[in-house]
Amino acid sequence: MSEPMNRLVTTPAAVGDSASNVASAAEPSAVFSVTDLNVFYGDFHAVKDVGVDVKEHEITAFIGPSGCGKSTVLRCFNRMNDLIETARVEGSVRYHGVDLYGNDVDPVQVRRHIGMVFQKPNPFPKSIYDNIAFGPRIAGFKGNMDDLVESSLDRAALWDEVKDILNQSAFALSGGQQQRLCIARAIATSPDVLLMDEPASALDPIATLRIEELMHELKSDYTIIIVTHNMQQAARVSDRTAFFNVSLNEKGQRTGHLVEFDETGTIFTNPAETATEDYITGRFG
Amino acid sequence: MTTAAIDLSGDPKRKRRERRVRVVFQAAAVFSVLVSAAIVLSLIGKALGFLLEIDLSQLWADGWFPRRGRFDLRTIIWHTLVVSAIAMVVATPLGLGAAMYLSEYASPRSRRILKPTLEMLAGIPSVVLGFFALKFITPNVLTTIFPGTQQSNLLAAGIGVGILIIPLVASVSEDAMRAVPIALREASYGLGAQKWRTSLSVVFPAALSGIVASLILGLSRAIGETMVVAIAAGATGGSLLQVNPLNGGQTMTGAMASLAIGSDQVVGEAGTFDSLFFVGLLLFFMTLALNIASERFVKRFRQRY
Amino acid sequence: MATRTKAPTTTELVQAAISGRKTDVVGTLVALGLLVTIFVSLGVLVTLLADMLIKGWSVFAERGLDFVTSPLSPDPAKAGLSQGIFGSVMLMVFVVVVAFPLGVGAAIYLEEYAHDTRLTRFIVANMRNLAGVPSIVYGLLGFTVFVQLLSGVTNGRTLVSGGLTLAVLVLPIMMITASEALRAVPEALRQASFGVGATKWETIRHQILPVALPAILTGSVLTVARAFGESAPLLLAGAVLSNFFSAPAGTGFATLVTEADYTALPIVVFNWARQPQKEFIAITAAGIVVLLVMLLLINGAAIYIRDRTSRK
Amino acid sequence: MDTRDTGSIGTGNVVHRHHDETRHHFSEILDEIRNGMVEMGSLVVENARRASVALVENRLEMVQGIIDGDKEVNQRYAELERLTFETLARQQPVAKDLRFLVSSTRILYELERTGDLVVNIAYIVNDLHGLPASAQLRSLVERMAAASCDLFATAITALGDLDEVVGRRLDADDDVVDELVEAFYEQIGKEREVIGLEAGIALNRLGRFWERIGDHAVNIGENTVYIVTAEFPGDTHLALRDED
Repeated sequence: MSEPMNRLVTTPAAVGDSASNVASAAEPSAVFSVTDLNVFYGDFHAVKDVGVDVKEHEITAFIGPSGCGKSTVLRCFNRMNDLIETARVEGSVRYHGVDLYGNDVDPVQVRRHIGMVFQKPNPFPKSIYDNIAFGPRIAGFKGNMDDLVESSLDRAALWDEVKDILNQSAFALSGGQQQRLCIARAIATSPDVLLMDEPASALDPIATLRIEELMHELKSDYTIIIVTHNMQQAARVSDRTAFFNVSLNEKGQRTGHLVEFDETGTIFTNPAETATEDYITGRFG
Repeated sequence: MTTAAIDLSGDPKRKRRERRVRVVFQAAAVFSVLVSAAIVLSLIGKALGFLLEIDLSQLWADGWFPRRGRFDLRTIIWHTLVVSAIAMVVATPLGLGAAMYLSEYASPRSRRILKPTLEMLAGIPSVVLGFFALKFITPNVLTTIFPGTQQSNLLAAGIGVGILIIPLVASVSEDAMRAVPIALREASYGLGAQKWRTSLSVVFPAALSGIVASLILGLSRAIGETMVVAIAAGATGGSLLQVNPLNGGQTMTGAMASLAIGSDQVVGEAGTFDSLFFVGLLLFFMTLALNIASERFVKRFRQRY
Repeated sequence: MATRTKAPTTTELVQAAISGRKTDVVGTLVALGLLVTIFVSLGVLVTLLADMLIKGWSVFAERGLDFVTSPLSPDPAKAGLSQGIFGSVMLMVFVVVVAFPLGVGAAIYLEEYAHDTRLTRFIVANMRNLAGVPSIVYGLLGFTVFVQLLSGVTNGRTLVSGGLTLAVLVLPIMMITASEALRAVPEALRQASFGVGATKWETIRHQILPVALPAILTGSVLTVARAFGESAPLLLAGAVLSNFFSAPAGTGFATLVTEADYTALPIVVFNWARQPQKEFIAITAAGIVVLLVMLLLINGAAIYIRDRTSRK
Repeated sequence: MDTRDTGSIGTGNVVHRHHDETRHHFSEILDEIRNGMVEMGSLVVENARRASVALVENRLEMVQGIIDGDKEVNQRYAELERLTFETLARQQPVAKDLRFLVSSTRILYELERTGDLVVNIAYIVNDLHGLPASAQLRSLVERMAAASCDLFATAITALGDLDEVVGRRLDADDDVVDELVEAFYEQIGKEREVIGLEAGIALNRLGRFWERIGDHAVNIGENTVYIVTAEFPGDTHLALRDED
């Protein structure tokens, strides 16, 4: 297995390195610390006063009805919202204590450390190999690319299925395989965090379960945040769940806010808020 | 109580009207097909007549002088290729650059202004560009750079044709680039790629078959473009094979136009006027092949997304 | 990696890794390069328009409306556009009357009635290819079929021949435009209409056409604009290629259309452009300005129609 | 753990190295619950055996240890019940997995009640200050307790292996316990004069407790059969769910 090229944060696998070990002991255990997050699209107040802490090596799930801002919040974690011209983010999103929206922070660099997997599998129209190699290449990876491709595919539980067809188009794969390819592609740049925006919503149930299994395996190496409209999925995979809801503001616009954030077992067996219970029991609205 | 039997046979009047309407539309479709058959037949008949009339060795004669019975295909095909190549050299970078700017860089607002303006270029009739090439590009641009430029020359015609096909190349390849799913761009940004990298390494290759289609289509248009070459390249009777694009020369369409202009007073050897149909048929098949090729590329692109 | 003695904190490591908004030189260059390409294209357009206005300005200044209302003449000081404008307008009437119903009808048949058989696919592919055939080839068709073969009907080199030639030229484009407009109508609308018991024609008339009409009309007007600027096929389809012709005074309208010689605006421009005398440069440019203004009007009409019909 | 169970609970067969299976995380949770129940059952059996020794050998000093031992059982009960409910809420189990989890809540109840019965037996040891000296009575108590404990241990084994055959057999095996209890009641009647009313009542309750432990074992067996086959043997489970 090749050396991770730009990993910053120690994982259990790398505990031998004393330097960052000592360092992390003094750090807060939260990978992300979000306070008073407000997101606007032009005049539209999309997300209001969100505060969450995301812990290392946990799977944190964001659930809630459509329009509740869960994806918007997720996209603040790697500054994908920057790509929308009218978007404006207020409040602080701290990543290992560093303000992601600080003045000298380069969003391109941020995204190299915080990987993302999207709703629909979106492989590049290139070979399987080149899909994985794209990220490392643009980041100037100098090591053995073959090894990196193999280890990334292996970690995404795809190596055995594709090792003989690495030069074929990624479109030859099934939807579930494509999504695992996208996960492998995200892993290949050695991120610390994986953001997953409804990663299984375009997949059939069995492929969905395989992705969920994969997430369980990946969480020993990565911190994972998943947005899902499927609360059963959140129930199955996550350690902590944040429930977002929509409310109408004074202008009659739909604004998302955080209702409850707790351990997933608590959220799904004994939620503190009535709104949460109504949502997860399907008595919403 | 019993239910009365339900009549499901339908209103006969309504049924007759349906049939009539269908026949009308069918007739329109059939007529359209007949037109295409008419084109091919009218070409083939006279083209064959031309081949029977002339001494076939004259197709490889010295120069294109139809009134003297010399029909050297190499001359006009070569000149056509020269003009088309120049046109592509002009249109490819400008068209693709404009397409990528509009698709990837322009804000919605500037796109709303730039795109229709570019389309205006597409609306300029080719006679206008021919005149522009003859009376502006040649005297004001080319003679300044290359003092030996003839008044009618292939280079000016090629540039004029190139300008004419910029909007076509731009609009087809912009469609192809815009059809690349946003998801692919997001995937690229999500991996930490910059905008330029995303545009060049992800969007461009993903849209490649559509871009190739746009270039083939542009080439097809360039080969078939008549008025610009007729005005700016020197469509005055005959011509010898010409290697220097700064000199005038006869292209396939230019040759056709010049025969057409003289159509009521064409005199000369046998087949002089009918050579028009032979060249037309040749042109028809060349552009047909290119259009089919372009269609293939578009189809490949469509299947993907 | 950090040394054992002075270990940087994770926060410091992260800070160092994600900061540094280096100005992206390559990115700026790429963006600039692309911007240049688009402005070169637009610059050509501006140059062209300016050149025409400059060259043709004296004609408008000296002759005014006389330039538009005078007939052709070998004398550039007297030559005018009236016959060209009349010819072009009449040609467009032919295009609209012949190509519009045929093209839209064929599109309706192919999109709504015909099953997806090999034959219909062949027809559609055919039409697409015909749309790409160089326009001068249509001139050959016009010459063979309308000027020669059907001269009993068209009287040879008349507006009828020219109009039919242009109509045939735009027919495939009309059809493709209409097909695309029909295909853009959501399938759900058809199913909803059939679902409440409407027949095919009722569905087309009441559900599909109203939705597709703005796009069909806009596309058709733009197609007409294209035909308006077309000159290559008219070279063969009988337009007069000299700088002088006239019909006897008092010739009736019907005779003008069906029997008399004709020309068209782009043909007039072409004829003038070929003249070696310097005096013709100005009237050619002025003629081009008139041609472009008329094209602008037609395109404006397309925008007007689109706005009006889609507002409903 | 490097080996991963395939599929759902109980199949027990091995073991794909990689990712040929889905939901092994879920399978791991199910295994955790099953193993937890087996361990909890083993604790109960051990405690019951200890109670039997305390009874027969008149070891009053063992009573407190038995009472304390049940605390561990109760704690396991609370943990496993919470885990079972959470799993039901989070994993959307279906088919065999659903039967297993629903049955688990019942089995956990049986285990917990059995643990309580063992504690009750320990209190009776205290109350009686040892058994009356009758060798016959003593021997019956010993055999009755042993049969009951064996039956319960078998039930736990059946559950651990999800062994339908063993689970089905428990009902018949319970007849041995019932016969011994019957004989015990008869012997109490014969020796009523010697024992006295108060001790007689205590001994009666003792018999009933061992009998109930046997019944719980049978219920566990039937639930095991239900998990595997989706049917209760002999359609008897409703009749068996009467009060202690």
